[in-house]
Amino acid sequence: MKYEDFNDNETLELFKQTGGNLFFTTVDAIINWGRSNSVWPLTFATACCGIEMMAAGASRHDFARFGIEVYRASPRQADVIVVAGTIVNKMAPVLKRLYDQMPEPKYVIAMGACAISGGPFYYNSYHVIKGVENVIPVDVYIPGCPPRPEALLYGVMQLQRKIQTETIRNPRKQPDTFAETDNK
Amino acid sequence: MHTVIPIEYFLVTATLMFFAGVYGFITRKNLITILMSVELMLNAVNIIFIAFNRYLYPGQLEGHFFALFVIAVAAAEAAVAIAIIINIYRNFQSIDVEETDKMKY
Amino acid sequence: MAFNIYDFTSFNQSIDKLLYDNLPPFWALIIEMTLIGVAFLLFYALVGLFLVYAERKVCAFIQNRVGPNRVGPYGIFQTFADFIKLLMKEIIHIRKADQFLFNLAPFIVIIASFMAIAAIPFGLGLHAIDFNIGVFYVMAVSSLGVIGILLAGWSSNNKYSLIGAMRSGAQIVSYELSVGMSLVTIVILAGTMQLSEIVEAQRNGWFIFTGHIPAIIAFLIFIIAGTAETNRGPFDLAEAESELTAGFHTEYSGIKFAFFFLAEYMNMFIVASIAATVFLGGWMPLHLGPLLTDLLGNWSLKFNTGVDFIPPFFWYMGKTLLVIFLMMWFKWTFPRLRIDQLLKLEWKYLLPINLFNIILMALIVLMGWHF
Amino acid sequence: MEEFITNSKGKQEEEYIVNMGPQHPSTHGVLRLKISLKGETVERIEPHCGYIHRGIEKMCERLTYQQIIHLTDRMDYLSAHINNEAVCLLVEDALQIEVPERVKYIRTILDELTRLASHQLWWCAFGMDLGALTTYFYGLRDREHILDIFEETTGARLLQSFNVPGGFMNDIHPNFIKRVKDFIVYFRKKLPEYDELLTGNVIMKERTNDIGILSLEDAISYGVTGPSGRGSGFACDVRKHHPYSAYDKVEFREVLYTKGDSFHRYKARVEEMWESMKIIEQLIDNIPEGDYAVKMKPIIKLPEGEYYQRVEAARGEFGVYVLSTGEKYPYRIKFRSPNFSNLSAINKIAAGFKIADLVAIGGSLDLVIPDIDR
Amino acid sequence: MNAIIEYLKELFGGIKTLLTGMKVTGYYFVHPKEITTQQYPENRKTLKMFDRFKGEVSMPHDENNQHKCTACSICEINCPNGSIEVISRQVEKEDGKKKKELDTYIYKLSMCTFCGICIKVCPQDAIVFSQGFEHAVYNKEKLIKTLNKPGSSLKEKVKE
Amino acid sequence: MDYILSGNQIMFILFSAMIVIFSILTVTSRRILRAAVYLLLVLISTSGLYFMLNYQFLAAVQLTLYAGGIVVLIIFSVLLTSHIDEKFESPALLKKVYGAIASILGAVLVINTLLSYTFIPGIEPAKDVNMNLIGNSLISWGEQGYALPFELISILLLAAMIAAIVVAKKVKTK
Amino acid sequence: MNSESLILFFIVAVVLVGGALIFSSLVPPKSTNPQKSEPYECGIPTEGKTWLQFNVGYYLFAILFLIFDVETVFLFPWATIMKSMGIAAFIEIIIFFLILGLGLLYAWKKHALIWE
Amino acid sequence: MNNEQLKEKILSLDPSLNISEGPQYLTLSVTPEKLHNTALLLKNTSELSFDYLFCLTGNDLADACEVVYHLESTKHAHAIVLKAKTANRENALLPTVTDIWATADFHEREVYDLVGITFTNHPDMRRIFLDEEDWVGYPLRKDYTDNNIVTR
Ligand code: SF4
Ligand code: SF4
Ligand code: SF4
Repeated sequence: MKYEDFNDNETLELFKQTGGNLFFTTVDAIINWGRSNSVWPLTFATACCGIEMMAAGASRHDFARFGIEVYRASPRQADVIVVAGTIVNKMAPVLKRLYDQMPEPKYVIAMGACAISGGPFYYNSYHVIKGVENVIPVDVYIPGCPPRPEALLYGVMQLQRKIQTETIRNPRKQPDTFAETDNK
Repeated sequence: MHTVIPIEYFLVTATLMFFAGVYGFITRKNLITILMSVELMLNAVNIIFIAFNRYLYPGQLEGHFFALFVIAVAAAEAAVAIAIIINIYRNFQSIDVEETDKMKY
Repeated sequence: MAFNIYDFTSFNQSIDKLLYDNLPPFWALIIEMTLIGVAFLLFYALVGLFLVYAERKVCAFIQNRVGPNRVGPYGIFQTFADFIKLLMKEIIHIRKADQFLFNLAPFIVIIASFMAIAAIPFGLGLHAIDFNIGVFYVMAVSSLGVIGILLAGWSSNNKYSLIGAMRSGAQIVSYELSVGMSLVTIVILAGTMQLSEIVEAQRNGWFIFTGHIPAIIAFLIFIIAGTAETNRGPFDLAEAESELTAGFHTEYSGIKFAFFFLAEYMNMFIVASIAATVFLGGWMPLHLGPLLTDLLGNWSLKFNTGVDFIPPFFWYMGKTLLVIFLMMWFKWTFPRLRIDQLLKLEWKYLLPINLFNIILMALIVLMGWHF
Repeated sequence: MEEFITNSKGKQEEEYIVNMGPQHPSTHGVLRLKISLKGETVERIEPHCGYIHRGIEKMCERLTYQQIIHLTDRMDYLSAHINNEAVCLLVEDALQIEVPERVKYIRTILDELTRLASHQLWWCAFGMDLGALTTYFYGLRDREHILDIFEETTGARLLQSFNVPGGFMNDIHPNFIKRVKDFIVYFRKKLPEYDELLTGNVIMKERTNDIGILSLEDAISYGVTGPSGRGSGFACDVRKHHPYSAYDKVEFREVLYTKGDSFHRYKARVEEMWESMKIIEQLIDNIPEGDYAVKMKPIIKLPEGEYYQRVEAARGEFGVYVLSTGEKYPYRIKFRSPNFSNLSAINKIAAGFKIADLVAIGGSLDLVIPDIDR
Repeated sequence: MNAIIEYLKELFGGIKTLLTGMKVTGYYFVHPKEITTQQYPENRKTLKMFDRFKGEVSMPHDENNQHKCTACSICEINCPNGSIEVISRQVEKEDGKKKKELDTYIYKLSMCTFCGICIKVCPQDAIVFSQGFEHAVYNKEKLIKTLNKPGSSLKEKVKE
Repeated sequence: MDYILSGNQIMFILFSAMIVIFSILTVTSRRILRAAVYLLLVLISTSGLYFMLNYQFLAAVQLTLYAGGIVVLIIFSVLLTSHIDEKFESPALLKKVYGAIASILGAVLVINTLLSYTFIPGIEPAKDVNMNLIGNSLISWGEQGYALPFELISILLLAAMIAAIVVAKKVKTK
Repeated sequence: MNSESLILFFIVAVVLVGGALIFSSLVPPKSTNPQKSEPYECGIPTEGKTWLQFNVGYYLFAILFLIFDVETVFLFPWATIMKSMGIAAFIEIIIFFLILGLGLLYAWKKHALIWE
Repeated sequence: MNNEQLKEKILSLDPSLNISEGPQYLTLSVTPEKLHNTALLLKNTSELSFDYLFCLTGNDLADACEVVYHLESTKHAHAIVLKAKTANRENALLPTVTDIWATADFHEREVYDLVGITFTNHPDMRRIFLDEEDWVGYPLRKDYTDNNIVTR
């Protein structure tokens, strides 16, 4: 897909930094190539969005084309946590722990309205976390309820673009919106 | 280019190994570790068999076969020993020699 | 055949000569060995990466999808990307884990499979070591891998790992018997354990044909037991995802996990190459037997000379990949066995059948009923 | 909870406790099962729910009946359409509105399609639980065809929110009938493959036969409904016993098995797929012409009183209880979710079996966690 | 003897079922035509959603940059989870009457559940579902959209 | 002696060093599983020695049975009986001293004797220990034949198996 | 070149595997937090000991394995000469098998082969 | 049995019961003290045999709490609603029916969790959804407030 076809290029430009010397940029390019083409997700699905995540892995849409079909059940081996579904108060510490137990570099995709903002449960619900970025930092937001599998694939491509802006010397750029909260 | 290594070297190695086994046998309290010490001693003996066979009677195979059967016997011994150890463990929740001494039925 | 263009023996000897002529023997040896070692390691890594890729593609096709296709043409660089990523991934140190054993475990697993590969003949004269106990050596060395798994499970101080390790321990040791015994069956027929001689003995017919019934039974048992020994589906209880998350390597991250991953595929490769060598004639081309020659006459002769021009290495690889494909096919078709079924299969079916099969083979050899 | 049990020798013996979930591939969501193990045998299972408790019932007290529908979707998202229908039927009943025949027919067809899609997904998930990874792809492959039908008509694949009190949001798409027919033809070809791949497989049989037996009495007492209950011989099909929509106009068999083990629960579901296809075939050619909805007042107020509506969702009996005070919001709404009751039996079923069996049992119960937690 | 026959029967029966399974998977392996994968980013040109597909709520504007929304807020009231915020302003008409007019129509894509109620209840049919689904962004702020274009105005001859 | 060691010598030094170091570690390590792993390394090095002496079959047997069999069994039983956090308390000083004295004394004595004795290397041509030879000896009777022990082994194994099953199955703690 | 090459293989493997490990523990980014080094258990803090309760099945199979392993080891030399030795070897192995078959039968009858 | 016969039958068993007819089901209201006995009666009388409790709802009425049991008989295919009101709202107590219908176990825990009715003799009276340790209040009560809630 071409650069112009993506949305939110403005934020991407923010991620990009002026490269260092030639050696490092080449090394970076290789590493980023590896990382971006092999983002293994954690099997983590809480609700309806998880079903669409499953559908994205199935024959019709085939997640595997991007090399990300290797769902790992253990956070130790996963690269990305796709938060597919609602996160509630009781689940938040668990999610945080899972995220904490992942090795660096790690990424988070917030899939679906619930993960982004609480979605249908934003108002009047006493138990729903209003957006996972209150718990863990999010790299890519995919709106939808649930997002179609293609939307998820698109989100993954966005993540790949983001990974490609990394450098080894300054590996992680948190989104500004991230704020550490106490899981409550 | 195959320098011959004097037989004594083998024997010394085996001796050290053997007495390491003896030390373990004396000092250890855990049954499994005692078994391990025994295996060490058996193994040391095997080395000596082999070394003698190779150096002193290269035309014969006695040492070789002896070692072979020792290994087989060691395996059988280990199997039964472990069975007993586990059984002890199941009854006493411990495989410490001293503790098992105390805990008679 | 008087002269074989694909004979690597002379090639090896010339390198040997070159080195020994120009260097003191000790250094020549060291250099030679290091060369071989590094070459094998490269081969090992490449085969591993290729197998991972192949597995993904095979399962994709079985499952009506295309599989990785965006990294390089047809996605062939996919596993390289994975490798780079895993290499650049943080290694997590588990507190309360036994660090020494935790780090040792992947070594044991990798080394066991790496040492085994040294004895495998890839072609005429293309092997690092040719023991007169070849088959047995491979079995012996690969039997060490299980220790790595047990250590990994125990030392990571995790419940799932421990259960996974215990399971795969029981499984691997059990199936090792079947592997050994089905090899014994063929050794009876071959009368030797040296892998090169075994291959040579199949010049006029692969053992699976010459040994007919018992050989075929042995082959099947070997494949089943080999699959089980490598912890692959349907015998992947150790890492049974739906029960134990990731089994014994739950706590391993980054490159350490990659080693387990790689070792699994390499073990598969070893099993497949042993199967190819022992049952399917190693690097020997497929020749039509006398029966068919009578039937087809001239054509079969032409066929026989024709296939001789395919390099032995390709024959060997082709057969190995065939067996590997078979194992992948198993994995992607069958549900996983439960631990008691698994052990029942081994102890109540495979082992007795195997013992019986050995007698049968001995009888056939005794009576000269083999081809 | 007591962490220690005392063994016969009077020694303190620690129970070996393993958590399965919340993040675990085989609980199909965020259910947490706390398992006490002895060896590898499950001694006791303590389900811990609430990891996705979203408080839907409370939220519904601040929503109008039209708005509630979009939340019912999100409980058992695999039978979203059926859940919607329950609320709609309740409102229509309470207001005594007779919906057009066309609506009834289409609702029934969509119900059965939903059921098919849900069972397909269950099938692939069940296969995955057992370790047969390919089932996952075959099941979802076929499911995509149903999702296409849904998407064309309702605009969404999973959570359609297509029902409104009195009918539908839209009329069916002109292609609908043809697509459904094509699908039935297609799926009649593919369903036998499911049997070949999994049902007949000796490993699968060994792993499910006589595993996790739920007796008929227990099934009734625990209220285990749906195919899970029918695997134990509990005749609980709401479609048969309390027909709604167009179910009284179709011939179908209530699939009943007797043994109540995992295999029979499995068989009940697979059989139900055949029955669903039969139902659709009977209806698809006879959809009457007419309106796709009756006109409703923009603000729906239920008369004071209590209402209850039962429907047969893909996993069992789904019930809606409404206590209305005559406002436009319900005073209290309670969803009787099939999974909640089905889960309650898990300790009864699975205790005494192996961990691996627990996975098979969980798979055969086909739990959808957000439906449990609501 | 019976036991042995039983044993063999079990063995071969089991093997047969296994082969049946392998037949199915083997069939698909050698029939790449059965592959149903749609290669998403590559097929973007040809990929067409169903016409009822609920991608996002959008407000069509005509060539004069005019929309049909009268800022009546019915959609806002009916939206079950408050994804819509209609901000209106009072403007003075030529005839001196004060009239409500749409100022900003805020649509929170990050919260919308695509239930379609807003579109159904809108008396003016001012909003529709559009087909786009490629919404993934890095920054959550980008998901809060203003649907009326800058400088747009109410279309004349709306049905009152 | 040449400065460059021959391959043989390097191997010997390596293996024997490993044997000695790891045997001592085996009996002194305070973590049981580590002790088992050290034992494994000892056994592997021993098999290396056999390889070096060209007793390849024996070396492989050592690997299969000792390293791959007995050690696996030991590890199994360790896994079943002890916990990862468990460490032995180091043995009582007295015991340690006794043990050390006894073994060091013994070792010195034996080594002393060994070194003072001159071994006369055999002069017969070394047999090439190949499988045929081993096989032949294993099933032939009489001189150089080991058929009897071969069969006896089977009886021993039978006995061991029955013993193991009886012992393991006997007591069922209720 | 046999035995020496073995040890070199060994060394090459150790060096390269170790090298990769060292590289990978130095270069990639790191982060620390208190949760990270805790054991993973589906996102719930572990309770109790991480130590499996005793299961007779495992070691019983291990013991049986060891005994049959010895048998396999002795089968190999026999198998190599079976072809050349003929009937004598055959008879001997029949006896060998009968004795061991007895053992297997015993185990079978004692239900030692059943997993519990 | 239809509702008429059902009513007669139940009254013949225990004339003191209070039965009213709702639009769908007969409604049987009992006091907390009588709840357990009535439930046993309904389950064990062979003509009634209400063996299937298909719904159990806890309601927070303004002055008291109420539990609604929806019962059905799988044998006779008739259904009935059983209702029990607690004495007060602050200390809402009801006897459990877990021993009669096993499904009540979870349902009663849910009611306890969300509405705050304690069931006496229940084998395992803990919160089922919300955090056992640190959740205060019963969300389905009408006066429940929580600063987590964003109201519209
Ligand atoms: S965003 Fe929608 S589809 Fe996704 S989990 Fe939430 S409610 Fe379900
Ligand atoms: S589609 Fe539904 S949720 Fe989305 S804005 Fe419209 S009414 Fe609100
Ligand atoms: S979009 Fe329609 S309903 Fe909403 S404010 Fe505008 S005119 Fe009113």
